[in-house]
Amino acid sequence: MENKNERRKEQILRMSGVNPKKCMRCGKCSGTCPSYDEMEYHPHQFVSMVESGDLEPLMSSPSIYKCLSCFACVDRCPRNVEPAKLIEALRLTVIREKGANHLLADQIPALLDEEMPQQAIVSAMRKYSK
Amino acid sequence: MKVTYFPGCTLRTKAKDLDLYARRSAEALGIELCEPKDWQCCGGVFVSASDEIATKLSSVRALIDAKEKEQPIVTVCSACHNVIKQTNYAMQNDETFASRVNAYMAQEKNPPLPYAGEAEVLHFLELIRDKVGFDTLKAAVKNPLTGKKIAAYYGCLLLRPGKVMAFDDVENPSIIEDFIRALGAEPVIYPARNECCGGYVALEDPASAKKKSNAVSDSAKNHGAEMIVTACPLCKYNLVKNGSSLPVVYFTELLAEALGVKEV
Amino acid sequence: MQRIGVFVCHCGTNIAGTVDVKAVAEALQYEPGVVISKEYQYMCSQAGQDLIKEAIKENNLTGIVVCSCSPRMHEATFRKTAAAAGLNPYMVEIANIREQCSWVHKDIPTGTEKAIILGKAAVAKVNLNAPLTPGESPVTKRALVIGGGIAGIQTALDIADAGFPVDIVETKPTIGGKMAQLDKTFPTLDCAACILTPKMVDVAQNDKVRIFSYSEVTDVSGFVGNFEVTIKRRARYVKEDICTGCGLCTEKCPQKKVPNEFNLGMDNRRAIYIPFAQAVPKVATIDPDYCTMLKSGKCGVCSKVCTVGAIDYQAKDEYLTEKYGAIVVATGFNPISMEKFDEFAYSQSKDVITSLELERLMNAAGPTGGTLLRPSDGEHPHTIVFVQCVGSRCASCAEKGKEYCSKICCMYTAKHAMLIRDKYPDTDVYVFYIDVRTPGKNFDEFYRRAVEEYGVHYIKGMVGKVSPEGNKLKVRASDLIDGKQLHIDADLVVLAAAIEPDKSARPLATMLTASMDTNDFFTEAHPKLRPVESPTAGVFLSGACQGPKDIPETVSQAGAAASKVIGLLCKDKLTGNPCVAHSDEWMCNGCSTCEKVCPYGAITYQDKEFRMPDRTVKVRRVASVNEAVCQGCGACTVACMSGAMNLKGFTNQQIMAEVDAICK
Amino acid sequence: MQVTEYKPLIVAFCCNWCSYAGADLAGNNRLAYPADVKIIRVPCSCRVNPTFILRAFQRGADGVIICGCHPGDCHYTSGNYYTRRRMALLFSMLDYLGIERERTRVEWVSAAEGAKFAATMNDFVSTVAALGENKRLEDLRCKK
Repeated sequence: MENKNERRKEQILRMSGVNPKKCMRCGKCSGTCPSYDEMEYHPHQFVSMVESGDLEPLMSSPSIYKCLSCFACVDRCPRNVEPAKLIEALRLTVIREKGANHLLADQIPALLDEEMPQQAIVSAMRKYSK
Repeated sequence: MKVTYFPGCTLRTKAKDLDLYARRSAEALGIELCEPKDWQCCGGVFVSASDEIATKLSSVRALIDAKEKEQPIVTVCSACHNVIKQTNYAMQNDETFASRVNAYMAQEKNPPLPYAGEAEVLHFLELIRDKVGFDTLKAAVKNPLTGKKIAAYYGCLLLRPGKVMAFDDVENPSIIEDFIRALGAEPVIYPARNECCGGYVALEDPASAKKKSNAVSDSAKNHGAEMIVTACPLCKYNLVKNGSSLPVVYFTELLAEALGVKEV
Repeated sequence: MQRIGVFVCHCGTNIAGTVDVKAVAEALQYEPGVVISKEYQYMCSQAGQDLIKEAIKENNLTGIVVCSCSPRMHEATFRKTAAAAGLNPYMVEIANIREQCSWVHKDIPTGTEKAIILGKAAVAKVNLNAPLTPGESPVTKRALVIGGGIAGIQTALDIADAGFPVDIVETKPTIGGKMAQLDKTFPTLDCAACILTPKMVDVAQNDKVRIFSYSEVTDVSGFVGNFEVTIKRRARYVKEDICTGCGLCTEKCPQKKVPNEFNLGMDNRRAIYIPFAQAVPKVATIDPDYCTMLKSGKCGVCSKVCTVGAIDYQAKDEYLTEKYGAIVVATGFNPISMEKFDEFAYSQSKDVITSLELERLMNAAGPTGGTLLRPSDGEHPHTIVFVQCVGSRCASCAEKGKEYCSKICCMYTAKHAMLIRDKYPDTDVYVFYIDVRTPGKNFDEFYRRAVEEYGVHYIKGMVGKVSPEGNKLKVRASDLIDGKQLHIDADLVVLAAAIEPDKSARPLATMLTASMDTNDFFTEAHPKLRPVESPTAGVFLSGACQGPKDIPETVSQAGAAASKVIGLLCKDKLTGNPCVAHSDEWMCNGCSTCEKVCPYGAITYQDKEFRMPDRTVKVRRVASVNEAVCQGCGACTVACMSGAMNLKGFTNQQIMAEVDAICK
Repeated sequence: MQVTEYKPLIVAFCCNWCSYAGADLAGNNRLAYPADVKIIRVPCSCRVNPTFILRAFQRGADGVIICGCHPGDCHYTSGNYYTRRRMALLFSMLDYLGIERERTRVEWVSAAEGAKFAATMNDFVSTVAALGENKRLEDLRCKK
């Protein structure tokens, strides 16, 4: 179990290219995050929890779907840690591992309206499905 | 001037205006837009994980097309621009990624030469700023939009990640403001112009998206703007759907109007 | 052929325990050049040294090898012994058979065998030794201090106090530096001007000190004890010796719209100005970028109102060249530009200011007369947010800001917060911090007072974005302890900008051949043991040019630099290290490679005439080493392609001989 | 023919300010390393001319190690950077000549790293010993 978690952490770090050890715990990512209030775990917690191998709570939290991928935390981080890439890597890990597509194609029509651009649908499929 | 023009899927459907006015304006400015043959959707979002290959191949194909024609590749949609530019950056800077992509490309029917990010990726606004020049644009304006107070809405995709996009100052950009000035209107600077509209969660969490969109349109309104201009169909959709009190238009529409080519 | 004596030390049992010293002495006896070989209990003792001295005299020795402890231990001792017996001290070589032999090996055969080899290597080397005499150079008994802030002022005063003349070169029209702009100082809260200006007056009145204000160093040549420095005195268009500093011209000048740099552009001054009331020298200066008379020849008001005729529109820059024995760099610091941190909206709102700007806004002589008012509308701010570490502690790959901690911000922010809460108790003050760093006497107590007695809200977290909305600054920040995102409507946001070395430091370092780190701070000769000396002999460091520092640290470093200067200037002559590089001019081809690798700028080139075998004269460019500057690292000897460059005391031949002896 | 245990011959160039002092400290702390290592003191690692190393190999040395101050700590500010670059070139040439890459080494040892000095030497000696005698450049005419 331990080993699986370690491997998973390594995989997440490799995919994202993030080195959480660079973080100096300033919290600027969470200070800047527009989705802070929607999240259970916040960007700075993603960084420190991945670093300590505490992946399960993050992977089962809806927080991973609340990130807007706006990259404000990436640009404003004074240590170049790139929390958004870490969150994305966690989300992909969940989707890939569990085969659990967060969004299924047949769910989409119900969510659509006349005006919604393709972009939203395509990117949602990309972000939330395998 | 000839450029490779990547319209993107949204411009063919919901954002036909964005495309149409871009074409008319380009013609008025003496730019020939050459569409790559059989281009495919960029995917709408750049998946930052470095082991995601397949989703980025369509961008690479478009980039290779531009490289072969020795033209810059130009987009008007913020999302397409973001995806193509980030893909190009990864091709330049991530060797492992690039070699895997090239291995895929070698399987194509007429395999191209290995690609290493040689093409120049420009947003239509950058094309105007860097290749045409705002002074030239100003001189070409037939119907100056005098007196209009316009808020530029950058959103995320044009600017971030700043190191990759290298579009403008991430926190204090000026390109769209300069564009607005060149068209004879008055830009309104407001702090939410580089904040996210929540576009990517429009499906997932409409309430969250509404909150973000309203913050943007309210900020623009509070600073005295009469309309919001954007380059992104998703931003426009979000702002309008969530009840922006200001009209939201594409920059190409303003451009076509000022150049006198909106109605033909 | 040398006549060499070998002296093997037992060092009690330290060596003799694992090395058969008798066998070593015997083995070395038959080495080339060796005429006598002895062993003794303790060579470093008086009796041992006497034994060496006698042997030198009796056998007319020309060189000796001592097989003993590390040369780092007793090389100096045995050199003195040799000198006392009339032998050149550089004819001594040590074979390290204790630290690098007997102490690290266990059995006697191994230890003895190695000791013999080490002894043979030393003998082989000494066979090629030549007597060396350290060079001497005179010392010019005058010091130059570059920079007239508190660091420069203190250094100059201390040097002058010891009786040596000092010149201060300051680029601004007045000395005083950053400290003159400060309001109060931590942790005592005395007023900065009250403790600085008396020192400025002292320095002005000291007849040992000359102040070249509005001037800069443009060229440095020479070396320790003998620097020649060119100083550019910029034209101030006011005769410094005549102007009385009455200030009439500064009131009458019609050009009123010049941003006042002393108040960081928050108000305006005239084109002719005196930076502040206590300026030293207290004379006016005309700003040529704004003066209508200088630009278009139309005006002349200042000249008309000046009662002593001090105005001179025809003035030109002047250059003067002076000789100095020592140079002190005290070029100080500046806050970094906030351009790359516009998430804090510094360029978008006048009410987002830096801490230095806040100092001026709180200072009685500042643009608001000491009342804290918002720059945008002159209103009293009720909610103030301080942001710490703006541009400090940034990862280098983030490509903005500085990697280091700027050190002074935690304390001055506590001071600001405290002063504001004291003067305006109706104000809410928030400080967003990553860490509060308060190492220093009474520093943490000071910070705790800000929290406990003055009720400053310290929040662990960082501000993510400042949005100017209406007349408020919407601050979005994280509170990491409470685990929430805060939204504060602030009236004023104060950024603790990182500090960086002054821009003049880099070109100055090049002129001085003094080394700098990647952040453009001057490097000290040794980070612990020689903190106020530059690795370049005769160049000393004072204040923030070496690294971020507060005032007490700056003053103590300034005093330390002064004492080093005094120690140097007290000497009539400087003795150098004789183990320096030397170029064989017949072999040198003047390629400049050695000059490029020399970290000290000790190598120069000159055209020399060579008398050829066929009696013709050939002129060739050849390298020449300044022995007073060379530190003897040997980088040039390896870089030299023609093999002309060699290092005395460690010649190619000597080291080769050691290699051969070891590999026999 | 008598068979003796193979003892490699190692020449170590140590800079005066850091590594030589580090070697002294190893001695002070009685940290043993093989007597096969013979140290030559140089003012700075940048004083080591590549010809010294070639000479050592020619004379039968089995391994040569150059020790200097850690990057950034050079007493002469930049000497060890020169060493690093020069030795990289020399080592690639030696490689070309067929001298095993493991026979040469550059190590940074500070004056405080007695233990590191001893450990480095132990490791280097066993590495070189494993390679056996160096015959590629040895010139018997140099042996007296």
